[in-house]
Amino acid sequence: MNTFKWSSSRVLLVGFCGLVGVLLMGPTLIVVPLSFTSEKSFRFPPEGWSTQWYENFFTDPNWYESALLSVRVGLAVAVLATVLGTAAAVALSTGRGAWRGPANGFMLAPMIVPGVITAVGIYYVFLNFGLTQGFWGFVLAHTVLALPFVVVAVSASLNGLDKALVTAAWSLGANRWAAFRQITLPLIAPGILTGALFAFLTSFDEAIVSLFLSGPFARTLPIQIFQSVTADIDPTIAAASTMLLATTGFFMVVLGVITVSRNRR
Amino acid sequence: MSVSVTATDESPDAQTARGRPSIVRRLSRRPTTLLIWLPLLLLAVCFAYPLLQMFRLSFTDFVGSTSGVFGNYLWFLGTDTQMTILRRTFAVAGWVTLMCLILGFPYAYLMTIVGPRMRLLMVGVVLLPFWSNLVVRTFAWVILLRDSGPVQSLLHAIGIDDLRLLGNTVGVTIGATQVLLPFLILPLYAALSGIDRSLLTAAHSLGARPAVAFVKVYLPLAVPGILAGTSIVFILTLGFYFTPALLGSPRNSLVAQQIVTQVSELLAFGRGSAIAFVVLIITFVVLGLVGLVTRRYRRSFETGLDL
Amino acid sequence: GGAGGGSDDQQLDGDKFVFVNWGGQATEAATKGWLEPFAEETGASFVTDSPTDNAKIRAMVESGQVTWDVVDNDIGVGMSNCGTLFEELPEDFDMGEIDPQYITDDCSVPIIVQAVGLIYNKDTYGDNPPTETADFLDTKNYPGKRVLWNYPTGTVEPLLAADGAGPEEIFPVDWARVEGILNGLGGDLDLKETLAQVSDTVESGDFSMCLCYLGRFASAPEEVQEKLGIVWDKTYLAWDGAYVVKGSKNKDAAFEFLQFLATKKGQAGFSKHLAYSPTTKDSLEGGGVDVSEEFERWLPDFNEDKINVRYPYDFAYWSDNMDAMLEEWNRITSG
Amino acid sequence: MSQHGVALEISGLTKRYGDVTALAGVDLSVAPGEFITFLGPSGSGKTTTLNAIAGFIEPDEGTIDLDGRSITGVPPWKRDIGVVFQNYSLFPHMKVSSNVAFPLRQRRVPKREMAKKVDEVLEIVGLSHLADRYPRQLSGGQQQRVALARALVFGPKLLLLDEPLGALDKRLREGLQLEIKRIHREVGVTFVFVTHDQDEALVMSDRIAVFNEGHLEQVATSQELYEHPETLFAAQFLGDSNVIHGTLESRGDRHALRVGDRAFEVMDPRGAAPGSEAAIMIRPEDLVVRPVDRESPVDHDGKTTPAEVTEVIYLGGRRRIVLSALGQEFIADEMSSVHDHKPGDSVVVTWSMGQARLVSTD
Amino acid sequence: MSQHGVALEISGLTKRYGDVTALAGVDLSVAPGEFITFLGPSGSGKTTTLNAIAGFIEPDEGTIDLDGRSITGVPPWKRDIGVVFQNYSLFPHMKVSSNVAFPLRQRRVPKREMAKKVDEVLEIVGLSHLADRYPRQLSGGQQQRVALARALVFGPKLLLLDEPLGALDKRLREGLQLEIKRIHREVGVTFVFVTHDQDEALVMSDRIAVFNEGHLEQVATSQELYEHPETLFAAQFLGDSNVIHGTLESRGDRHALRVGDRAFEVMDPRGAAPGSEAAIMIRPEDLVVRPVDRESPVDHDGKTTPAEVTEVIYLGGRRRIVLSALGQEFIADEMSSVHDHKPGDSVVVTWSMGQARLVSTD
Ligand SMILES: Nc1ncnc2c1ncn2[C@@H]1O[C@H](COP(=O)(O)OP(=O)(O)OP(=O)(O)O)[C@@H](O)[C@H]1O
Ligand SMILES: Nc1ncnc2c1ncn2[C@@H]1O[C@H](COP(=O)(O)OP(=O)(O)OP(=O)(O)O)[C@@H](O)[C@H]1O
Ligand SMILES: [Mg+2]
Ligand SMILES: [Mg+2]
Repeated sequence: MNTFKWSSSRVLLVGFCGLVGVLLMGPTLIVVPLSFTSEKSFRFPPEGWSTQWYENFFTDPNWYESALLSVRVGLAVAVLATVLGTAAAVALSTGRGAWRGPANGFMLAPMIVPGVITAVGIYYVFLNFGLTQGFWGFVLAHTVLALPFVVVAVSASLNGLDKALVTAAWSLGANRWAAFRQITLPLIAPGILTGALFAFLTSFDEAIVSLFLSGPFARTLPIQIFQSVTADIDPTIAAASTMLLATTGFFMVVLGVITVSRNRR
Repeated sequence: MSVSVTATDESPDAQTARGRPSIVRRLSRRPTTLLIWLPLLLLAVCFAYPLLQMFRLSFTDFVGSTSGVFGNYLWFLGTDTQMTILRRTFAVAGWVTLMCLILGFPYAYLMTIVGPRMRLLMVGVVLLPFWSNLVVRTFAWVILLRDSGPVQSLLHAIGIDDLRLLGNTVGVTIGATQVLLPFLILPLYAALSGIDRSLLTAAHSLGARPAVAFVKVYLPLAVPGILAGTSIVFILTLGFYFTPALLGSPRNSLVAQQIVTQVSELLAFGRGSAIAFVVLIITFVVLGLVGLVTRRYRRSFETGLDL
Repeated sequence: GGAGGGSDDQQLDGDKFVFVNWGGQATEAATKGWLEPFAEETGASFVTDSPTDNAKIRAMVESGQVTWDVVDNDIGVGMSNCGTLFEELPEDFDMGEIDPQYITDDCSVPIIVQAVGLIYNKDTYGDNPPTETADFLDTKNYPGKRVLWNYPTGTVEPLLAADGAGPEEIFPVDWARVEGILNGLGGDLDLKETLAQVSDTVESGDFSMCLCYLGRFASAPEEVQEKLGIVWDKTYLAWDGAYVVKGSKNKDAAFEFLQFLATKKGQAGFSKHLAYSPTTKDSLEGGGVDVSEEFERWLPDFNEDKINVRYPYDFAYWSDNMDAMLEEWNRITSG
Repeated sequence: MSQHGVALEISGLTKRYGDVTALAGVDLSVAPGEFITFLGPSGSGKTTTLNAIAGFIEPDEGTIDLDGRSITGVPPWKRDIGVVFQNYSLFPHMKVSSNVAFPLRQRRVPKREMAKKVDEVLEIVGLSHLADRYPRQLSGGQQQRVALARALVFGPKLLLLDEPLGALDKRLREGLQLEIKRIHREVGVTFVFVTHDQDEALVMSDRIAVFNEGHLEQVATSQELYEHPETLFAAQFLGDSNVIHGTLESRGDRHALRVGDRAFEVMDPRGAAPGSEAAIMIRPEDLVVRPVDRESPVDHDGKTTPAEVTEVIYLGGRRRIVLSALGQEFIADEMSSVHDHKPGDSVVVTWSMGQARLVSTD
Repeated sequence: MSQHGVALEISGLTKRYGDVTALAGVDLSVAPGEFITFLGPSGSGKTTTLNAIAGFIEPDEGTIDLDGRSITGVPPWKRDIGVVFQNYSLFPHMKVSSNVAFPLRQRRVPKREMAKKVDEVLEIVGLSHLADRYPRQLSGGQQQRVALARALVFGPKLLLLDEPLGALDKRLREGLQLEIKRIHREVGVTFVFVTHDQDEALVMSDRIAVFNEGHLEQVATSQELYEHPETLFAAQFLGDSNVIHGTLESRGDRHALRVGDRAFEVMDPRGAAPGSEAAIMIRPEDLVVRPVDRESPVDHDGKTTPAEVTEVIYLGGRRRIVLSALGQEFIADEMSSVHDHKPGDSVVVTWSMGQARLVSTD
């Protein structure tokens, strides 16, 4: 229903949005060519090409160990945050009573409180708990930050879920647990999966809390990158982030395929 | 088919259930409610407790000549430098929010009117930045914006010299805008797609030109979505550390940098906490105001959106 | 850990300690020049971290979660926290080979003597390069962006020197004057959080002048070095100390390493990788520490003739006033 | 698939939600194998009653007996009552066969028997060929039949259907009404069917229970309800009607409703006291409309009032005449158009006393 | 508020969406002040036609003339055609008064005049007391009337209504049908009304345009359409019907439809060629059902077939008898139950030749 003299303004709009798209993607994608530079510089465009920075990534323990730690933490956070977040979302959606509003707000608070504030607080407390510079410190802190995303994703799924389906299952002889397992869980699985992915990415990308929690024996990839950025010209970051891009892209595509194939039937 | 109603088998259990106090009974009827406790516990220990500790520290931990219960707050509010930083932070947050809105609104709007395939592509573009690391993306701006970088070369080519893009709030605004744009576009898109576009058609049929219909009908309905998106961006900017740290300069520092400096360089937990709580309070005030405005605005009509 | 004291080969086998300094090239140089030889000799292993962060150290010590063992630190901070944040050296520690002028406190082994001078970009100034330190403040005749390290020690002194203060007039620091200098430079000045960033920005050509530690530029590529000019006129000299963090869990290895650094042999390696001078007696120019020829340009020891005024490092003053100085510096720079 | 339904006995059922009283003491007996319809306006408590029977909500007061045994406190999954929901509530992630097998799996019915039963019930609803489809690949009517099959497969003695045809378009709806009646005949289960569509209630039910504001107005067969409604509400809710309000007057065994200066004779006051407010209700097809200029014929037991035609609407096969009389609106339906009325015509409206029903107005 | 509607002239209107032909050459003339209804199944092109008239879409071919002037290429905001949308499309952020004032504001009507006009039109739709409410504070019916007021206030010569009652429940709907008719009479504007509900079309229209797959099947008054449908589609879409398919046979001026070994007489072949496929259509109320055991009466111009009763449904006032005959299903509606038919009874079905309409089947 948009004919008439729209077309010129429409062209303008599309053009403008194209520029916004470039602005969004440019800084993300610029690291790809930079990662193949032959010089120890971030000159753009690069003058020669090599794969030395990828080599460096896999031979320098600072890089690959931090990457490994980030993956391990990310996976643990994905599991922990998904389980806890799903539990919370289920409780929030099935519960009755005045406690739900505040509880929901509290669950989402880590998303709202400015990162640096959470970071300082967690740092101070974790220092006393002996949780800095260690796997579990990262896992706990990141889980706190990832929890809201899982709660939001799973809650959205639960809200979209027709409650009558559960009631129907009851009427057909399924008790609470059976109905949850056979009806609710499969139907909110995409939400849970999305939540898990968000949790993993949140942890994998987290820097401000990690900045405080990191130490010589436990440094996550973003912190390794930050230190590298502030300490040295080292195109290894470009290599690292190119691989990051590829890995995340792979996960996204897998998730996409899963959802599409789910929807198809 | 052998089943029949087994009321008799069930009644003892049901009877005891009825006899129990109501809270226990309620829980037993909604056992899923119990699931909230573990996540709540984690948040209490690893989130609320740290914040409380900071709150305590802001009243008890002092460095230098500061003292008195409110010493840290008085110091923060009474130091010119700190107030300059606070004002600057708000200015930057305001700019970033404005930039995000200017860039994000047309984008989100376009998303609501293109076909599903194109929309998927546009969502992909918005989400792409999340695939790479925040620090890397911010650093990419250093590469792009520095004097020897491509953007400056471009500017030189068209005759603009001496425009400093790095080490000041311009750089921070550019970087933060790009980083935060998705946080505006996504909720705004959700809100905009909830607006019934047939209202525009209705307005046309009533004699409104497209531009008038857009301004008089569409924009007012988009206000809650705009408020939701912009308040998120504004609040996130207040807490940004890496972007100003990499693209800005200590001479143009924002509160987040100042908090880190206080805590991490001067080990002034009390002062850092005091700054943090002032920011936190401002955050809540902003959220509260936005919520209030939205609610009042929306009380008159329902669009089905949610903040 | 192993038993203390002796220096038998391989006796530290299995001990792993953490060494911390300012990061980047410095960490690389320390790794190649100090840590690897030491590890080879003793069998200890090490991990590096950066940058040195005294707040973190204090947090570690106060919380009892000490993960850093040896830190390359600012003497001013180290001295004032000797015995509280840093372990005192053992009774039998041998400082015999160290030049006594560098010894400051009971906790550290002095290391890496560094000079702060004026560096400029030859491309920017062409035929009319700055010739004295004061030119740093002369934005009219010498336009271009200036960069400084965002840390008071080693920055305040050269700034005041450029403003015409003699070596004796520096302390106690006149913060109003410093603030005035900074404001005078206005938008032409930027501060960087790490030394690496400082040298990077100068090397990349983004900044045209810098009052900064010279040593770092020696390892830049040939063609970059050629573009940089040095004004020695008023030169500030400083050095660091290697400290053992209080409550270190690897004290044996840590002190063993400090002892290693207190020898000519031990310190010699670093200067091969970064243009900083050792603190051991008469080491350069045939004294046991070899410096490559490219480095000579950047070391004060080889440029004595060009230095008009020396500004020494007043560690006692810094040590006494560190917290206040940091606060003041933060106040005037963050505005 | 042949089993026999059980009797349902509801007494004193009450349910409150805060201030709202959703059910205010509902009493109802349903005979085994009966097809009873709950009819009533939106919010009148039909779903609430159904939910109480199915066990989805706990009533505040009252008892529900199934086959003579109380089912109070029995959780829904142990009640063995089949439920068909308005939007079917098919499990979207399961094929038709799995949906239908679901209740059997909960009951741990052996594989082979399960397959047999699923086949049987799909046969009955005529969907054997679609067993491998997912719900969203089916049309609305087919989904509805799957829901029916799923609710029947485990042999419930009672089947509850909450507006199962509400979402369908008119044509499909009419087809499925007959289909559900057929299945009811075939399986012999007691059906409780909810609707707010009067035509649907008329077409389908053995008996109709008319709900109003949480209580039952009348429970009766379609014909009883249409011809002898007990209350004004029941009269107006089922079918179109003309209602004349007035005050009851009795003289011996002759009764009349006084409206202003006129009195309309009625036959049976049904125990209403003289002087009480009442109304007479006449169905549109029972009104006879004649031109006024003709000489009035003799109506021995009839009543008459002058009126003016305001509108004549052709309804295909019949003609609806909208009239203005006694200060209100009347409607009369004519099958064949003996007289050609036009808006503005003055006419005389007549009815026979036997077709003017007295109903209580409170 | 008194203005007169204008003539609408559509010819050859065609619209394609990719492969789908939404409109395939629609020709239609609407007289000034007429109330014409577009009736047709979902997807038959009603909305598309309306959108073309309103200017929301551009037709691929054909012209639309309003009052003798072509409106091709005129953007919707300059057409001065009022539109009432199915979901009303009221502006949720404006009060009722602002909604109604909107089109006047676009036309820069002076403040005072604007207020007067808004008051007037709100008066007509009976909503003066709700001018300060927001749309969501209104009931569906009230919202509908606001939409009507908004579309009328600027004095359009043509009002388009796209299923404005589609979302309402039956009772409200019936009330509003009469309301819209009243307003139509009052304002005298030409109304084009879209519905897929046959009863609604019957009740409201001067004429009905029956849409089918993008073309018009028939345009006629309700009665013409019901009694003399030209096509099987029109016959079946409007009202219930019994259809017997067969082949046309003619002997002189006597015509009959042959079905297997039987032939049913028909009156007028309407130009259909002997030997062509055709069908006769009889309305349910025109079928007479009698017990078979009675001796068959003489039917001079009638036709008869034996049948079996499969179902008797009480519909309040009338009784629908579902029959099985000639291998298909028949329905007969009886007003008064002379005979008491029961499922399984053998009966004879009779109709008069004048009521058996021959319709084309292609
Ligand atoms: N969970 C609830 N909380 C509060 N009130 C409720 C709840 N469920 C139902 N009610 C109220 O109880 C009354 C009866 O509702 P019920 O759903 O039984 O009506 P219904 O007859 O099924 O109507 P409909 O035809 O609209 O489905 C209504 O007034 C409704 O608002
Ligand atoms: N924008 C479009 N793109 C593609 N096809 C369309 C579009 N709009 C309508 N159609 C098709 O055109 C045909 C006619 O649609 P139209 O909306 O006019 O039907 P309708 O008679 O109004 O039906 P309904 O009663 O469902 O509203 C349908 O087959 C429809 O699928
Ligand atoms: Mg209901
Ligand atoms: Mg339509």
